[in-house]
Amino acid sequence: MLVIICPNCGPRNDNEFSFGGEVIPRPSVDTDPATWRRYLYMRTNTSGWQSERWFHVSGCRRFLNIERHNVTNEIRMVTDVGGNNDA
Amino acid sequence: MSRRTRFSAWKLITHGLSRSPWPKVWEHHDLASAYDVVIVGGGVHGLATAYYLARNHGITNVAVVEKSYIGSGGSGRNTAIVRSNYLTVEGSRFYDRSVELYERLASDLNFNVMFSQRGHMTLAHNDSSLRTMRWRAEVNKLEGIDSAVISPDEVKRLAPFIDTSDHPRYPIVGALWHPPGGIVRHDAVVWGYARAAASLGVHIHQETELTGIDVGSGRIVGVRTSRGSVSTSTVINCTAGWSSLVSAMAGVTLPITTRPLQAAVTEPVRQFLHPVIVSGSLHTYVSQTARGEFVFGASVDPFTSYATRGSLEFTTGLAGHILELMPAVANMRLLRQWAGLCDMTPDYGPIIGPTEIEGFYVDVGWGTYGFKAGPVAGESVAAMIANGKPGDLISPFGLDRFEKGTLTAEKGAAAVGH
Amino acid sequence: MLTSILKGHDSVSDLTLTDLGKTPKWRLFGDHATGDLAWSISPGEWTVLGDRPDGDVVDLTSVRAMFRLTGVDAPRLLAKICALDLGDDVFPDKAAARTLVGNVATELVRDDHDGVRSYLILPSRSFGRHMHDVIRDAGGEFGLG
Amino acid sequence: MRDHRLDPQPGELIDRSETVSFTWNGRRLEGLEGDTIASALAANGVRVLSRSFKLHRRRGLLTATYHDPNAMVQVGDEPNVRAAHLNVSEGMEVSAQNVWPALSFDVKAANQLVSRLLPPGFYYKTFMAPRRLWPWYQRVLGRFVAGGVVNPEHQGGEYDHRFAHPDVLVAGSGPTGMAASLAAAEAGASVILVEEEPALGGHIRFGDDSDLGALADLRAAIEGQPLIEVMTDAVVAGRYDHNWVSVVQRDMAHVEERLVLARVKTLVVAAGTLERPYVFRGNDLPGVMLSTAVRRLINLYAVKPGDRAVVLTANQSGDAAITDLERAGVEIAAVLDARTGETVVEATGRKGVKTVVDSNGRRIDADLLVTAIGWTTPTALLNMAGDRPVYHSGAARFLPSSLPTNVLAAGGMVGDGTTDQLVEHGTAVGHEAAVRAEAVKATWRGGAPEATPRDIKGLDVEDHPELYRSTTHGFVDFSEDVTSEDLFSAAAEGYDSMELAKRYTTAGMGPVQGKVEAVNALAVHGEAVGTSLLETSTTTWRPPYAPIRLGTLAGQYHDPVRYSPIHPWHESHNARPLIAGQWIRPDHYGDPQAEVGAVRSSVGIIDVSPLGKIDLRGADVPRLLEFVYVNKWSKLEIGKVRYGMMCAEDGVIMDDGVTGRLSPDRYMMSTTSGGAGVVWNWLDDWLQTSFPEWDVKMTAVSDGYASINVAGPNSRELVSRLTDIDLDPHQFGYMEVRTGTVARIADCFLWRIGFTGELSYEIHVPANHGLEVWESLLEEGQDLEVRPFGVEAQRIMRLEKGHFIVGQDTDGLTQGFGFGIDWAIKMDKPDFSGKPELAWQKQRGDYPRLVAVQTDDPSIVPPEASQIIDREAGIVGRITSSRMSPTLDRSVCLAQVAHNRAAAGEKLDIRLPNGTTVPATVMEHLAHFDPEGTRLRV
Repeated sequence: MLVIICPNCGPRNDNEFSFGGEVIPRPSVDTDPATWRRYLYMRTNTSGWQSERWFHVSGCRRFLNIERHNVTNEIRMVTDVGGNNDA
Repeated sequence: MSRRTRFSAWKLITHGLSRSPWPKVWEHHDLASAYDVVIVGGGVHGLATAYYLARNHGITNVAVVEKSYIGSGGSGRNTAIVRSNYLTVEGSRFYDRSVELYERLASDLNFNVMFSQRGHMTLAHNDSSLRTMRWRAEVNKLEGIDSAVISPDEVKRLAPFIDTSDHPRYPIVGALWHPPGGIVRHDAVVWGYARAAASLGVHIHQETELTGIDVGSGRIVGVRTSRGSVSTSTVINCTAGWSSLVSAMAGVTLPITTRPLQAAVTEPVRQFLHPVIVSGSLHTYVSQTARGEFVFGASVDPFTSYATRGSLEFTTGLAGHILELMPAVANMRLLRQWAGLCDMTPDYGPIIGPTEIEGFYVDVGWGTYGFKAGPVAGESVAAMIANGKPGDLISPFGLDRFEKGTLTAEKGAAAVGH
Repeated sequence: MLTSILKGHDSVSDLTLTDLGKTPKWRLFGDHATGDLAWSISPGEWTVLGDRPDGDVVDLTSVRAMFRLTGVDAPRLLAKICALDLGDDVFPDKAAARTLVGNVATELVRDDHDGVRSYLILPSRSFGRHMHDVIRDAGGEFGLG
Repeated sequence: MRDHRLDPQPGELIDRSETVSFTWNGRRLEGLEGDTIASALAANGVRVLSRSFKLHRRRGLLTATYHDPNAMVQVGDEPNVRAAHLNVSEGMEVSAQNVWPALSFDVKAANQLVSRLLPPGFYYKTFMAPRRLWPWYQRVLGRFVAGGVVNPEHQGGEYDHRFAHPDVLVAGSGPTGMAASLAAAEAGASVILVEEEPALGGHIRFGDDSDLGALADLRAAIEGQPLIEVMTDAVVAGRYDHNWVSVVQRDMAHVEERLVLARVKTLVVAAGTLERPYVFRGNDLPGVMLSTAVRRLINLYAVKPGDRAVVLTANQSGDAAITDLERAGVEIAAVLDARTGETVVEATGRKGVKTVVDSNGRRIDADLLVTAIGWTTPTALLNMAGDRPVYHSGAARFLPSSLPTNVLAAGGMVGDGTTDQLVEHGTAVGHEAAVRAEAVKATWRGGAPEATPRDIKGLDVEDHPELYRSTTHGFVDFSEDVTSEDLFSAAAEGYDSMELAKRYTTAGMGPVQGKVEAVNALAVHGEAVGTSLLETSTTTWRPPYAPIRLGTLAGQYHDPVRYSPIHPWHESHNARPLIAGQWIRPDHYGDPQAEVGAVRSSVGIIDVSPLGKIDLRGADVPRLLEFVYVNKWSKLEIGKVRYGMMCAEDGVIMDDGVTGRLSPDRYMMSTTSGGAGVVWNWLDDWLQTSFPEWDVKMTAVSDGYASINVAGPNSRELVSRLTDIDLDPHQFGYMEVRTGTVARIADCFLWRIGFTGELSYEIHVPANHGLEVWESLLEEGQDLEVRPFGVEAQRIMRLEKGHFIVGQDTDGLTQGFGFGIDWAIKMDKPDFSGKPELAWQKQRGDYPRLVAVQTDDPSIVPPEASQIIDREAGIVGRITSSRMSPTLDRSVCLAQVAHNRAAAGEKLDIRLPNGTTVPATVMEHLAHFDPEGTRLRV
């Protein structure tokens, strides 16, 4: 069970959050199938530090940007997508 | 298979009495400067592919490069369940062939892989999951697969330890029963393929890590490893967990995220659970090995990771669910937990076939069901390499389906009902 | 609807669990709050317990069940069903959080009663019976039942 | 039988005034309060505790600890109990496992005669032909199982969990661990001190007088330190990411066992060392014991371990054992000092040690052979923390190499020392642990850590001879019956890495998990492959450190369930419960077909409280609706409701429901019961990550309203009797919403929709009053013969009406078009979720269609999921919903079929589960009943 230091709630266990994965920018809806489906399906899936989206569903219900090392599970940055980050 | 001593009861006795040593199951080789085919990953997929390349197609100038020891990845960490009762036609056909190969594997490889066809039972706890079971059963029957929906009484008869009482939270309203399903000794499958492939001339390079893939004008020209470089025109990515990273070496991006899948084993007790029991609603599957241990599995971890350390929550959640099904095992002890890495695809279907790089093939994205597919994947990939194009069994699983938007329908099963 | 009141045995140290389902509760959107007891579990949103405050308000009275858990053993009981650190330095009197209690997302408020530990537990209403069972089972060792 | 109990010993744990009687294999024996099962048996002269796994050899006490591979017994209906750990209690029924017919005479011991024919992995080499015999072979192999027996009637027992947040958790209460706990607490840290055995002290409990003195002082200090919580007979089972630590507490009053889940700021591992067995021929005979085992028996339980002993000693523990044995009146037949090169070559005897052969060829008669050849470090918790311990040849054991800052290793794990040195070292470690804990908490508070980690001076390492195997072969893994010879032959066969050899021979796979044997296995395997593996390898450990009961892991397991405020009424009226996700709902009240009849002919009411309800306010709500729904929302007038469908970005149907506009800037969105949470999160996602500037305030109020659907031709009459809202069809039309009071309850809203196909009003009343309103409706409607109906009746009616259910008639690949609402999908909207995929779907055209299907034989109801087949094309569709329609008195279905088989009048073949095929026809409308919807609009 990881500790995620929520900028709104403080240290919480990871089972209060839901995982959103890599942040992939949404292309224009007028784009071609290949581009759209890269957005839907293709992932870098790097090993190491990853910027990802989490949702504090059982806490403040805010979406968070998190930098996590997906081998050690060390977390070095957590911010609210709304930029409201005074814990 | 001339270069191999045949195993048999008689050989056991003669060797035992004479104390004469057994011949080596496989030899160590220096890394050659060139191979016709380089297979990345010394698990069941890679070794089976090597074996069928050699046996079915006479392609023996083959190297299997494994960064650790053979079977150290998913092949040695899975819960060794074999079945073919999938939802889709393509899935059922594919895995049915795998079961067929597993049934013959011991004699094919002259290595007892201990395939125990004790039956595979998927419990339904509500009407919607029972509907999905029936869907699977009906598709399976049309493919000639032994698969049917059975009543709670049948469940009780086949697995008396299961609590089929009027359970408040998870009543058992029926089950999908698949007699040919069962468990196999996973290490034995790996060793059997390795021994057979080695005896046909395949080079198995353990402790040899792939460090790069050389691509020239859109085609494979060679690979680099921790033990030196090799020139080759054909590379097959047979890894699980690291498939995105290996493909990235060739500049190929995959629709894959890597998640740990955890498993655990209890101390041995006297045999009392015969079939493999699965509960989708409880995210749990359990079987009792020939050694008497209970082997448990669950669904993949809630977030992606390349770590195989395992979590406490897996064991606490698992135990809660198991005791919902079998209250009597409360004082059995969990002995060991571990995790393997699973390459999850958006539609729960594997990715087998060519890529935009000529000579670079993938056999990846096996999610949580790669082990049971090992033999058929090896056979099919070998045929694809030999014939230059994917056969019917694997054509639905090409990488291009994601750009085309023609996903496989196993996703249907995963998303239907609750 | 949950109506039972659980009581422990007979001494001040004993736990009582009271169902306060109908007590008025309001969600106020804004950066300030009024009322008997108010807390924020998310930026710009306040839950107010008491009279209807001014401003942009949603009535949560029926949306939340509410229990009051009182007694010196309350933190020990809560520590069996809630992973939050309830220590005075981390979760002092009048502290509030939305967190998991009994595997359900719940607003949790510490509201001591003349020096005795007391917590308000506000799960979504349909989990009321579940929460009641969870608290009762966890409280067995403290004479709650 | 002779009593082997000694006179009182200074450190003994037993209470001589309290005898405890128990049975061993049915024989009644007596022990003392404080005895373990094993010490009580030893006091009664029992030497053989078990039979080994493969060869069924007699086995006796080896380590006399929890981790003794030979001391697993059955106690009552509990298998695999650790006899050297669990105390005896009055009336306990203890029996040997893995024996047939009896411990004294075991038929399978015959395996020993053919042991040469059963090399490691022998089963991989045989039983292959003929294949038809394989099932029989399997049953034979199954009988080799070594474990105890599970009683099918066993009913679990009580277990629970507790969360803890200590600043410092110390694993191990030897002098180091006790000192570390005290120092951490004195520095202001909250401490949990965990000890595997029933009492604090570790090895100094069986030390000399000065040790016992030091022990008393430390215990007293800990007693007086309020910041230290002591957990004895408890074990730190695992260390997980971010110092999440599990502790099993075994001696609980109110439960069998408790699992403590601790978020530890600094973990101090002071687990000491385990004594290692020596590998030589006969090393598993009853009577071959480790020095610490005999010292435990003598000092803690006052049991005489034998009469005539040979002692092989390489360290102080062996030397101390000699003193203890002499004090216990055991005759020392010979002392072999390994430090001068003497060693043991072989032990012989049938039922136990009789003769010991030493390296000088001497044959010495003895019934006890004590070995003290060295230690192994229980680094499991350190490995779990990411450490890769390295072999130290001077210490002849593995020592930690690199630890994260939130884990400290101390005491025997890092070196050797006198009790005083261990205390001094532990004190330094404990203080540093407290400092580091404070730093962690500072960062959690959002600040910067005040201190940076300091290194603690370790302990010196005494010289230990590297002793692993004698000149003969013996057992390496006792619980798996793996010998050094087995490891040699595995290596020769090609299983030449430790991992392969382990998996092939199963060394280390047994209940002891390698704690006792791993390092010997590594040493022997290294010998076999001719390189010192110890120098190049590390040991790996997986959690848990000690086995944990499934009951302990489960605790007071509670899977959340949800109930509607009207549920008590359903329960008291014998509703059959239906489990839908977390909800328990009324499926029906006995006769769903009659319930349908009541609705179609007069009026019925159903509890639909689980429907998701989301309160939406703010100027930009229409923009949100335009984006998440496929249809148009910009011009929804006050008082109107509209049906909407949501698709995910891949165009797959996600959820549907109606949304109504209650007032100028207040909307109420409804979702499916199962989709409520998903949709709530989905809206939050878009609002927070993509459209933060929009003015939308969202509150999930699903549980805030009890929802009652009043359906049937008489629904208007019934509702009119209870509400102040004007129900005149011209005032309150189809697909409209009104707010007002119902049954004198204010703040209700009603919308006029028709999932059942009948005139109906969905009443949403503040949940606290749901039950009253439900009962008022039944009361007021008596003359109309109003009847409650359940989910089953609703499903029949919606099927008659041709309304699909997301997740039943759709699946994980079903995109928006083809489900009868193509008209609603507005591709001219600039943007909405899933738009591109829907555009391409429309172009393709080859997507499956939802159609109404009727079997030619009206009496046949094809079970849901029956496949629709075609001789050439194979599967061309499937039945997604089917029921017998009481209204039409025939079977009705919805089906997904291939686009080229969807035309009205198309003939289909439905394959039933029983294998027969029945003909059916595609209908013109999705609705089997009232396709024009006249009943809705009255």
